[in-house]
This record gives sequence, C-alpha cells and structure tokens, in this order.
Amino acid sequence: MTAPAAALLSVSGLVKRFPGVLALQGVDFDVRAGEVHCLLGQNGAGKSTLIKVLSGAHRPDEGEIRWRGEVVSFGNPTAAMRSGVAAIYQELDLVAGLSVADNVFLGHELSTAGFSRRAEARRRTRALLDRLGHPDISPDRDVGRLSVAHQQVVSMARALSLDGQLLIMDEPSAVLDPDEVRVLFGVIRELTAQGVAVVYISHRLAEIREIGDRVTVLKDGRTVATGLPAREVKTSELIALMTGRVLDNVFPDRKPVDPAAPEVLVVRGLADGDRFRGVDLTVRAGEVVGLAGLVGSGRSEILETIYGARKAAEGTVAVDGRPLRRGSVGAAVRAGMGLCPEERKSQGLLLDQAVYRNITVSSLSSFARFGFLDDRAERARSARLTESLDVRPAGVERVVRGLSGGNQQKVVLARWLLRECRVLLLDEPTRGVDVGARSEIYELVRALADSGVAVVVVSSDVEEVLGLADRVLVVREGRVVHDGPADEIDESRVLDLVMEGHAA
Amino acid sequence: MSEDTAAVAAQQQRAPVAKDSGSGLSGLLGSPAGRNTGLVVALVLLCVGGVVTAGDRFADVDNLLTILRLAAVIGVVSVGMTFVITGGGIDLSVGAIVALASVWATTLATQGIANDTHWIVIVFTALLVGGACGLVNGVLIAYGRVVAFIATLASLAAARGLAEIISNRKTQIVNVPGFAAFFDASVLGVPVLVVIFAVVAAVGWVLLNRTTFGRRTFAVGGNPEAARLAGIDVRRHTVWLYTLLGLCCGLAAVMLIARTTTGSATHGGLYELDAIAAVVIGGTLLTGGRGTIAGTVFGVLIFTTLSNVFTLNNLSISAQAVAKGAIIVVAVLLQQRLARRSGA
Amino acid sequence: MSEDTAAVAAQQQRAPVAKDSGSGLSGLLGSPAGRNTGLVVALVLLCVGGVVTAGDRFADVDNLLTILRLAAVIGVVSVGMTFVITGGGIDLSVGAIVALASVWATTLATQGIANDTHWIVIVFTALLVGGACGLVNGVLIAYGRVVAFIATLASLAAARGLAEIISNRKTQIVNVPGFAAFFDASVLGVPVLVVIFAVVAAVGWVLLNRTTFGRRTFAVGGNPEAARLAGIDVRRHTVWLYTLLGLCCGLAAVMLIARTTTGSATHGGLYELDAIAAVVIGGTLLTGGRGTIAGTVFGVLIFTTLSNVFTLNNLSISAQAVAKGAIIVVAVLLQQRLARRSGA
Amino acid sequence: TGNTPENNQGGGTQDGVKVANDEPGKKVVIGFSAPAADHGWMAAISNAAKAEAGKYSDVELRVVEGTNDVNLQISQVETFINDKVDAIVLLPFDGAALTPVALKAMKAGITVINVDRQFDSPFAARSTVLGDNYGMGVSAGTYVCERLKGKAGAVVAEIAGIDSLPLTQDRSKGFAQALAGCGLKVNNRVAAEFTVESGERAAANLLQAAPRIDAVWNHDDDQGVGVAAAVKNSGRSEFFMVGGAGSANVMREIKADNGPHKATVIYPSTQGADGVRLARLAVQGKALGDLVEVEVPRQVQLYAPVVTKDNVDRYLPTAFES
Ligand SMILES: Nc1ncnc2c1ncn2[C@@H]1O[C@H](COP(=O)(O)OP(=O)(O)OP(=O)(O)O)[C@@H](O)[C@H]1O
Ligand SMILES: Nc1ncnc2c1ncn2[C@@H]1O[C@H](COP(=O)(O)OP(=O)(O)OP(=O)(O)O)[C@@H](O)[C@H]1O
Ligand SMILES: [Mg+2]
Ligand SMILES: [Mg+2]
Repeated sequence: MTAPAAALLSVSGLVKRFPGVLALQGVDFDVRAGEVHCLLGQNGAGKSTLIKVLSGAHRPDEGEIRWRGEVVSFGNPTAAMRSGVAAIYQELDLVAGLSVADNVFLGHELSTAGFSRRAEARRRTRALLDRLGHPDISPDRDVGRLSVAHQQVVSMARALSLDGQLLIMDEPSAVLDPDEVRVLFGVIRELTAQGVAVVYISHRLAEIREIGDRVTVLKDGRTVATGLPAREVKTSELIALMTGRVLDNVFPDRKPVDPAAPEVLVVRGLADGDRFRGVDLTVRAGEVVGLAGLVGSGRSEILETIYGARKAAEGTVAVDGRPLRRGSVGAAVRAGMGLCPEERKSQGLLLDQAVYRNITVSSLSSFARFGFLDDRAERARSARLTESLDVRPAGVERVVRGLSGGNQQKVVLARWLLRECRVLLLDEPTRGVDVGARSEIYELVRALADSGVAVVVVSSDVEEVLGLADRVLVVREGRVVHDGPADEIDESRVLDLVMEGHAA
Repeated sequence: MSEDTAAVAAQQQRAPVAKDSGSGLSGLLGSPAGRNTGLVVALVLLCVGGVVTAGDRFADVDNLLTILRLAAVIGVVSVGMTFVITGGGIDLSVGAIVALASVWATTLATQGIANDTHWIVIVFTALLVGGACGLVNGVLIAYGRVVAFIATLASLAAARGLAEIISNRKTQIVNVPGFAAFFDASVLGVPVLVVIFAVVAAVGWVLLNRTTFGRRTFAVGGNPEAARLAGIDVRRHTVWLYTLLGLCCGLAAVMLIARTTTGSATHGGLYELDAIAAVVIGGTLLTGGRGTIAGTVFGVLIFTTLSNVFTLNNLSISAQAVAKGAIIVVAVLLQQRLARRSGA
Repeated sequence: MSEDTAAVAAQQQRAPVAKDSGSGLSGLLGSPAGRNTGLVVALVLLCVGGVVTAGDRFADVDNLLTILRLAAVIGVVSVGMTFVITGGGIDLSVGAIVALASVWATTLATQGIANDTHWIVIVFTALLVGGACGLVNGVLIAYGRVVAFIATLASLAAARGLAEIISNRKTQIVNVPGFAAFFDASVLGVPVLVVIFAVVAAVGWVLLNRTTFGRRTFAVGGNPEAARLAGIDVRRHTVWLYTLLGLCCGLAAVMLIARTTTGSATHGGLYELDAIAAVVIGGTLLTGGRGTIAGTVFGVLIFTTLSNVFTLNNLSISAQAVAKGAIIVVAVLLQQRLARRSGA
Repeated sequence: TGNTPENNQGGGTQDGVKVANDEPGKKVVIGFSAPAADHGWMAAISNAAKAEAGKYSDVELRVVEGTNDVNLQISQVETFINDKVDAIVLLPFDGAALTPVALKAMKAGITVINVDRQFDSPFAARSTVLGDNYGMGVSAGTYVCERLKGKAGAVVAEIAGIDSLPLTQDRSKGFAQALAGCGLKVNNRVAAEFTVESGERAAANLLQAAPRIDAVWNHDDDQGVGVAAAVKNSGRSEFFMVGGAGSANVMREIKADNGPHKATVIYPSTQGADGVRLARLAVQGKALGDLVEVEVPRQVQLYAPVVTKDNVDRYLPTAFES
C-alpha cells in the first residue's frame, strides 16, 4: 500500500547540537502522504531528537524542513500543530492531575469565549478512546492515576484529536500488549487510508514489517539508509545498518537449571489486599522466572510487593530462607534484592544527577569508610560498568536526563550489577531498548543467572519472556494462572492463557 | 496508592491525591465525601469550639460577619495566590504590593484627582499599581528566569521601600467622599467587602475550573515541559498568573484602604505567609499542578475563625500561637486521613 | 539545552544545569570558571562598591570582622537549611527554634545548673532543644506526612509561643561566668563566633559532598521515589535532615546568646526568610536535588556585606530597601548568565 | 534639654543657657540606630532625630537602617565603633541584648546615649532618655477611673501593642494597677502590632468579644487609626477611647471632640531627638540648660501626660504625624 504521492514532508541536512553532544548530524528523509514511514536506530541514534525538531519542540541548528514543498521553520509546537503535524512523544508528556479529557485537548482546548466546553471535550475524548479500543478509560480520570499503558493510549488520543496530516509516534508500542498493538495498527491503517502520513518509531522489527511501508535507519545522528521497503528488507541487513555489526541470535542459550540449586527467593501466599492475591513463587539460584500477563494484570504490583515497596496484606517473602520484614525496601535491599522499576524516569533515576551517582546510589556504603565516600573509586567502578554495558554517550559525569531512553535503562541495570544482588527483579527491562542493546541485556541477565543470581522478569513481550526465562508464570487479574518451564509452552498458549476471559 | 508511596508523595509536598476533575458545583461547596471534608470538619470543630467557649458571642450574626470581613482582604490575596502556586510559582511580595498599592492610591495627588473626578480613581490606581508590580514579577520570573522565590523576595524589599518613600512613612488618611460610603455599605445585610471576596472567589473558581486559562494553569504548574510541547506559551502564561495576583493585591489594597480609611507602608505585613498558608492548607500543591479555590477559601476561614475564637476567649497571644500551631497540624492530618479514605 | 527548555527549567525553579560532581576543593572556594562565579563577582562588585563609597572604613580589618561576625549566626542556620532544601524540604520554623533554644538555655533554672557545674550546660541545652524541635518537624513531615511548609509553619507559631511562655516575654540575661568570656574571645585574631561559622561550613561541605549522608540527601531531594526504590530509607533520612537543621538552630542560639548575653523570644526574627534567601541565591534548588554549601556561604556574605555597605553609607532606609531588591535581582541574573556560559 | 525644645525651631534662643549650648562647638559625629520604622511612632523617632541634628552645624548624624534583628543592630553599633564616632544614640530593639555592644562602645571611649529601652548595665550608657511606659499605663488608668467614677461593673478593654515587648507589659501593668485603685479591671484585652491594619483587626475582634464596653485604652495611636476605623464600622459609640503615644491626628480628633477618642497619653516621639542633643552636649562637655549641674545627667525620664480637650493645644505642636 505504498502510495506514490509527492513528499508531504522532506528533511535535508538536519543538525541539532546539545551542549557536548551532536545529537543530529545530517539527517535526510522524506515522508509521503498515506504512508507509514518507520524510523529505526539504536538507542541514542537521535530518533526522538528528530521528532522533537519536526514537531517544533526543538529548533534545528542547521538544515531544511520542507512541508508540502515549502521551506518552513516550526518555531514552537503550536506552529507545527497548526500546519498539521501531531506528535506522540516517547516521554509521555501528559500532565498528571488533569483529567484524561483535559490532557487530550490541552493546548487546543474546546472553548467558547475562553470557557471550556467540557461536555463536548468529554464526548469527543470518549469517541477517540473508543476508537483506540479503550472504552474502559474514563475521560474524567486523573491521568496520573492511569497505568503507563493507558497513559500511552491517552497520548495517542491526544495526537488523533489534532486531526493532523502527519502523525509522529515515538515508540508507542513499548508499553502496549499485543492486543492493544493490534488495535493501534488498525487505527494507523484507517488513518493512512485517509491520506494521513505516519512516522513510526519502534525497536520491534516485527512491528515494522507488519505496519511499515518504508524504513529510514539512523545511526549516530546520521541517515545511513532511507526509503528501504519495510517488508522486503532483511532483518540482518537492518541490524547491520543500525549497529554496524552482525547479530544472529537475539536470545542467549539457556543453561539447564540445577534442580538441586538452593531456593533463593521464596514467596508464599502474597496478597496486597487489592490488586492481587495468593501469589506463590520460588526462584532458584541461577534461574530466570518470567511473569507474563496483560498490562494491568498486576505484575508490577507483585514485584513491588516482593521488594517491600508496597505493603503486603498477607503472605511471606523470604530470601535465602530468611523471611523479610513486610513493607521495608531497606530490608529487601540488605537481603540482596534489587528492582529495576517499570517507570525508570519517575521511579528509577535521579534525572539531574551524574550517571555514576545513579549507579552507586544503592551501594554507597561499599564505597565509604566511616561514611566518607571514595569518589574516585565510585567513578572508576561506574565507568567500567557503563563501558561493559555500552552506555552511550560515555562519561559517568554526564547528567542522566540527557541520555536516551535505552541508555537510561542501562544505567538502572548497572546500579544492581554493581551491588551484586542475590535476587534481581526486572520490570520491563527492555522497554525502549534497541535490538543490539536488548540482546546485550539478555546476555547480561543470563550471565547473572549463571553466576547464581535469582532473576524475576516482568515483560509484556511474550517472545522475550519465553526466550529469556527458564520458567514462565502467567498472571491474569492478580492471580497466577500458570506456572511451568519455558520450553513446555509456546507463544500462542501463553497468549491464550493471558487473554482468557478477555475479548481476544 | 500504597501506604509507602503516599508517604513519599507527602514528602514531596504532594497532598493525597484527589480528583480535580468533574467536581461540578460540589467542588465549590466541598462535596460531603470529597476532598474538602477534612477542612470542613476542621472548620466545624473550630466553630463548635467557638460556641462552647464563647456561646452567643460567637454564634452571633454580627460576629460571623466580623469573621468574614476579616477574611475578606487576605482572602482576595489568597485566591490570587492559588493561581500562582497552582501554576508552579510562589510570590513573597504580596504584602509589599498591597502596601505599595494602598500608599500610591492614597497620596494627596491621587486623592486630589479623585476628589475632582470620582473616587473610582483610587480603585483604578490601586489596581494599576498592583497589576504593574505583578507584571514585573512575572516578567522577571518568566523571561528573566529568576527563581520565583528570589525574584519576589527582591520585589518585597523594593516595593516596601518604595511605599515608605512615597508615603514618607506616614499613614495617609483618606478623605474622599463616596469612597468610604461605598465600601462601608451592605448588600442585603452583607458588607460590601464580604461581597467582593465572594465575587472574587466565585470568579476565581470559574476561571480555574471552567476556562482554558485554568486548564493551562494546571498544565503549566504540573508539567511545564508537557505544557510547552502541547503548544502552550508557558512564559506568557506565567506572566499572566503573576499579573493576576498583582491585581488581586491591588483589590486587597482598596479593601484595606476602605477598612482602615488609610494607606500605609505597613499594610499587608506578613500577608505572604498568611496567604501561602491558607492556600496550602486548603490543599493546593506547593509544587504546582493541583489547586483548589474552595480549599483556599476554607483555609482562610479556618485561620480567621481561629483568631476570632481566641480573641473571644481572651487567650494570651503566646498561648494562641502554641494552640494555632497544634491546630494547623491537626487540621492537616485530619484532612489527609479523610481525603485518603474518600479519594483512594 | 534549547532556549525554550531552559525557560521551562527556570520556570520550574531549576537554575541552568551546573555540575554537582567533581567539585573538589574548587567547589569550596568557587572555581574561577565554576558555578559560583556569579556569586563571587557579585560579592566582589559589592566590595568594590564598599571601597569606593566608604574607602578605608570598609576595607578595614575590623570592619571585615564585623561583617563576618554578623554573618556567623545566620550563616550557621543557612548551612543547616542547605541540607533540608537540598533534601527537598523547607523549614520556616528556624527563627522560632533559635528563639526557643535561646530562651530555654537561659532560664534561671538552666543558668543555675550551669553556675553549679559548667557553662557548657547552656550549650547542651540549646543544642538539645534545637535538635528536639528539628526532630519533631522531621517526624511530622516524614511519618506524619504533613507538607513541610505547613508543618514548619505550625512549629513556627508553636515554638515562638512556647518561647514567650517560658520567658514570660522577658529578656533573660545571662550571668554565667566563663560563657561570655569563651565566646567573646578570638583565635589568632578571629572571633570565636566566626571560627564556629567556618567550622560549621567546612563540616557541612564535607558532609554534603564527601559522605554517604550527603549523597543520600541529593538522592532524596532529587527523586524521593527513586531513592526509596534504591533502598534508601527516605523517611528516616528526612528526619535526620530536619534534626540536623534543628541542631544548627541550637548552635545559632548559643552564638546569639553569646553575642547579646540574652535569651529572648524575639530572637531570630525572620531568620527563615534570610536563611532561605541565602541558600537559594547561593544556587541550591528550592525543589531539592541540588545544593551547594559554598554557594550558601557566598549568599550569606552577600546579604551581610550589603547591609554593612548600607550602614557605612548612611543611605536613606527606604532607599536601601529598594536598592537591596535591585541588587538581589542583579546578583541572580549575573550568576545565571555566568553559570550558563561556563556550565553549558 | 530645655523646656520643650521642639517649640523653638532652630535650636532655641530664648534663654541664655540655651544660647550658650547652641553655640557651634567641636564637630560631633553621632551614630544613630533604632528598630525598624515599622510604625509611625518609630518612624517619627528617627525623623525627629534627623531634624534635630540638621539644626546644628557641628553635628553629623549617621542613621542606619532600622532593624528588629538584634544581631544586625549589634553589627551596626560595631560599625560605629570601627568608625570611631564620637557618640552613639541607640534605641535598642531589645535593651538587654544590645548591652554588651554598648559596653564595648563605652569602653572604646564613645559616648552612648540610650533611648527608650533601657540597657541592663549602668555602665553601658553615659546617659539614658526614657519614656515612661509604666507611667503611661498609670496615666491612662487614672484617667479612665476618673471618667468612669462611680459606674459599677464598668467594662474596660485594652488594645495592647506588640505583646512580646517589655514596654507593652510595663504599660499594661501600670494600666491594671491604676484601674485596681478604683475597683476596676481590664475585662477584655487584645494585642495588635502597632500598625493600622493590626489595630483594625484586633479591634474588630475585640468589639465582638465584648458586647458592651465603657472604656478602651489603646496603647498606640498608630494602630489607633485602625481601631477607630473598626469602631466606626461597628457603629458602636457607648464607650470612650484613650489613646497612647500621642499622634497629631488623634489630638486633632480630641480637639474636635467628635470621635470616640477623648484623651491620649503621650509617649514622646522626640526621645531620639533628645538623645541627639544630649549626645552633642555630652561630647562637647556642656551641661543641660536650666540645671545647675555641670554635666549631662545620667538619666532623663520623660513625663507621660494625659492630653484631653482642655490641654490639647499645648501638645499638638510636638505631636507626631502617624
Ligand atoms: N536535552 C538533551 N540534552 C543533552 N543531550 C541530549 C538531550 N536530548 C537528547 N540528547 C542526546 O542526543 C542523542 C540522541 O538522543 P535521542 O533521545 O534522540 O535518541 P533516540 O534515538 O530517541 O534513543 P532511544 O531509542 O533510546 O529513545 C543522545 O546522545 C542523547 O544523549
Ligand atoms: N493506585 C492505583 N489506583 C487505582 N488503579 C490503579 C492504581 N495503580 C494502577 N492502577 C490500575 O491498574 C492497571 C495497571 O496496573 P499496572 O500497570 O501496575 O499493571 P501491570 O500488570 O504491572 O502492567 P504493566 O505490564 O504495564 O506493568 C491500570 O488499569 C491502572 O488504572
Ligand atoms: Mg527516543
Ligand atoms: Mg506494570
């Protein structure tokens, strides 16, 4: 369905500098009306920066943007919106505290003489949410209380409400489950059929093959290939273009778990009195346990409760046989647990502080003598870790805010690697992480497990759960409905279990 | 929200989550099970305390009007402050602006013009001075990028100094016929000052909850980056917020002139603390993004009722201070427990 | 950072990004091209102003010691305040705590014990009272989940009231031999009060920049939820921060007792504003997560030098206020421009 | 000083002694420090001092920013010491707290004149000029007693100034004792903060607290403007008011006899000016006119007379404009 229309948007020689970083250094590509143009690239390649330049949120330092053939400069987001460019940002830029409807129409409020037409806004929001397959989200809900997935849906509703000619989506599927991705694709097809162009960013190559028409690959802020046919181009070629190397096996080989290995993490009858109940979980040393389930099934809550970040109503958590005090993160961390939370920005990172400080924050006492820190050792150890994780740009003094999403995720991981945990809880560890880095993270998790760490992984990517975990638990509506070895179950069975009773 | 997350939230000066949206009329009045329950309960308890200790002297209509009259001036400032704080700012200069506006509006020159034309000149002068001060604050903060705390601290010093220079540190007595008469009057038994306060609160509520301007204020305070990406001119909006507060200060100055028949550089002492306290106790987040006019009105009423009850009981100022501290804490704790129960 | 993002950041009370790390000794002294340049320049300009207008009277050693002695008391409070603000809190009760500690440490009873034993009893009493007040604040905020602004506002009222009750609103004169003698002395020509300030600042700097406690403070202030999930006991740490500030207030009370030979419920008036202003002008983020002791010290020195220069110059009092406002704004703008150039 | 120095503008030239005293002598540099001019009386203090200094060609007066922070005020005095001024006229925010630095100044050979709020050491000042706070209360109480003579169960209210200041307590004490002398007591007491606004607020509450009042003593005529506004607003007129400090507009009201104010008790706002004069005389080694003594006296306590309609003309010229 490649529509050979004239270019709606074309970009040439785009350059964007940040203090100390050249985020874009010569990007060229063009988007035609009615097509889905995919942007691919490693973490930090400059995709989000490009989006922000296109939507008027950043001003380019050099280069030319042509909109319908005319050179334009979108000085601010309003100008871009007026021209018909709508964007969904990676950072979920919604305003917590405002309702869903208010967020959808923020900046282009429906109003008469300054007075909000609230009923109308609610009605139209309702319609947009229905169209996105989410009649369950109320337009009156406070956006801050929605799950990340639902927030993403609201962001999409917001972009749709702008009625743009060009819709830019920065990793919209990262927090969605397969079902929701399918709905999203339906909407995208509907839009392109109406002649709307879509720029689609994702790290999931399968999605790109399914929805994309053409592909542009960015590497280090430069276009390395553009206009590739999304369906025909070979995966290995794309990966090679992105990473500059060849990657044949995404998931590392599993080593069979020693059935006699000690049970490191034992959870019995855990319930938080609200979102889940009766959770039993045993993880042996060297074992990776995956939790699959729909978004909203309560997996994050289970992890957080195990970790003591939420208070359990019932049940026990024991590490190495010793029960932990309920509701105490400190006790969990001392017992050797670590958590990579789901929302790295709000829960994981000290955004305005240096990379190394984010890494050492959980291991401070090991760098301290009588409370005095050895700053140099901190930096050295952190530098070694970031190097081995290939955090880009390098430099442990860098402020985390300036890193791309995937690299931020690696920083959180590095924190727990440094601490040498006994139990590692990973909530969506590869959300927003590129293929190359993802396989690195997989290898890392595997290597950790092989060194005797007990790992629990929550992921909405069923393939990831199956590929990485030794054992898979399926969670549905706060209950564990399946518990078995990963090689005895396949993707469709998991999806069946996950969706059971759901309108699948 | 889990117990612990709530704690962290409180630590971040986030009061327990309550819905902002879909409040309807109940938002203004404080729905029985809504977010203002704690405040209503605190106020009711205070009133019960007043009746028990002072009996009819408290429950008297005249006394209630006295409380409302006392609340009116600081109330108008607090409504304006609600906007600024909801929008993520703070203003320490409100008291000084009230002083400067009161002085400027009562100079011999202004009074002379007012006498020659109409007393409304005094009102306009005060509003103009207040609005201009707010504008300066807003521009310094939004375009000059001076941290609001510091910018308004500087304005505080400068405006009070200017007020002293203009007034030569004398109390300026107002002798414009009509002015006092207008503001001393009552509408259906309700003093004009109280009517003004009510109108300001109502307009403020509508502005914050029913208009584009209000929605944008929440956005600017809650997530300025998101607001910018949504196409809102955050800086211009910020300037508007401070200007609005400046206008409120100007109006408060007019009310204070009417109440005391004077303009003085000492007017508005410590209004900044009183107003911020009322706003925050009312449930507006000091970090921005959540604000409630109804809560602010309750906050103001709690503080004024408190000092009225104390006075009726002939309490010593020191004991009053200790009791006040305790009552503030109890009110907030109550408010949180109730809000959590009903909201979460 | 783009123009617009910077604006948004400023709006959020985030000064332009300055490095927290790698401060080394230069951090203490303010590296020439570092984040404190603006402050140093402002201070130097002020001093030049002092020399030009008052000549030798300003540049005199005695005068410089006078400035430092004036800075010492509020300086100690400001160092403690830097911790609390960096940790994401605020404390409005510092002045009241200073008053309460000064009063409690100078009651007849305390002085009696001190006379019978050693004057150090006074010091311990003040520290104990200050620390206890800070502890109460911390517990209210961290475990009671009362917003810091409100909790400490309540403490402000309560502590001052209590101080008045204890002192019966009389100024309590200290007659303990040895006490005054100790604090009035000089070490190598430097008054003991100034030495105390220097020690507190140095210890504070080390604590904030070189210890796990300091690092946790940055984490707690920067993102309390992330800090909690990283295993830091955010609530306990918060209690420590306020207790530390309370201890600083106790020490400041001792210094004030020494300076005035009195304890009084009126001591420490408006210290909260002075301390917060010094901290914020020094570059500590009011929203937490970034703080600098060196900046705070510069902030305190700027304010005290300012009032010294004014004193020397016999300026009209009101003009001083206006000038002060203008100078604050200029200092901040300068600081921002320079920090942006060097930091970005 | 002479009888009523401010009556004779330009330093006074009526009697021989004064002429001799007013002769320009050796140049005298005087430092002047007072609390923040946050109310009219305090503003009048420094204004009067400045005006007084302006009358003498041999006086250079350095006035520093008024402050309620004893720490800052101490450092201001230290600056004066560094500057080696000849004399310091000091109205301390808190007498006891400023004593050590005043002692230091005296030790440095500087003539310190203490005004209004007394030091706690006799060596801290060469000379002290005091108002009579206790006497003020007594005068006010006595006047109230006289007017309410024989009225059984009369309700007396008191609107104090800043309650945490010793002077307020002195005034209240004198008032209560004088009332006790005629079998009355203070039935309702509120405190304001010496400002118009706080006076209005306190009075509004007070008028609610006491449904019937016979007499009100208000400590301070500055806040009295606000008190009067509140009274007017309440429409109450069953009581009379006695003011304090003695501002010009209250005296005018007394003279016109059309408001609640029937009297006020003077607390001279010219103390600072007297302090300046004393400082000059002391430094120049001159004596006080009309006294035989050849030195300036240790202490001068000013009288707190009651101003009523009958004698208001005598006091109006020296009253301060609030
Ligand atoms: N505000 C900023 N300040 C400084 N550097 C920035 C800023 N925003 C982005 N960068 C830098 O620009 C580069 C490109 O980042 P960008 O977020 O565009 O990457 P991305 O391709 O979207 O990566 P990801 O797939 O991880 O989201 C990175 O090196 C990043 O560190
Ligand atoms: N504090 C809360 N109060 C009410 N509802 C909540 C709360 N937290 C989460 N929810 C609801 O729970 C659902 C999502 O929860 P959450 O994202 O934690 O689940 P999950 O299984 O971890 O999914 P994910 O795969 O996104 O991690 C949403 O429907 C959201 O509205
Ligand atoms: Mg990105
Ligand atoms: Mg989750």
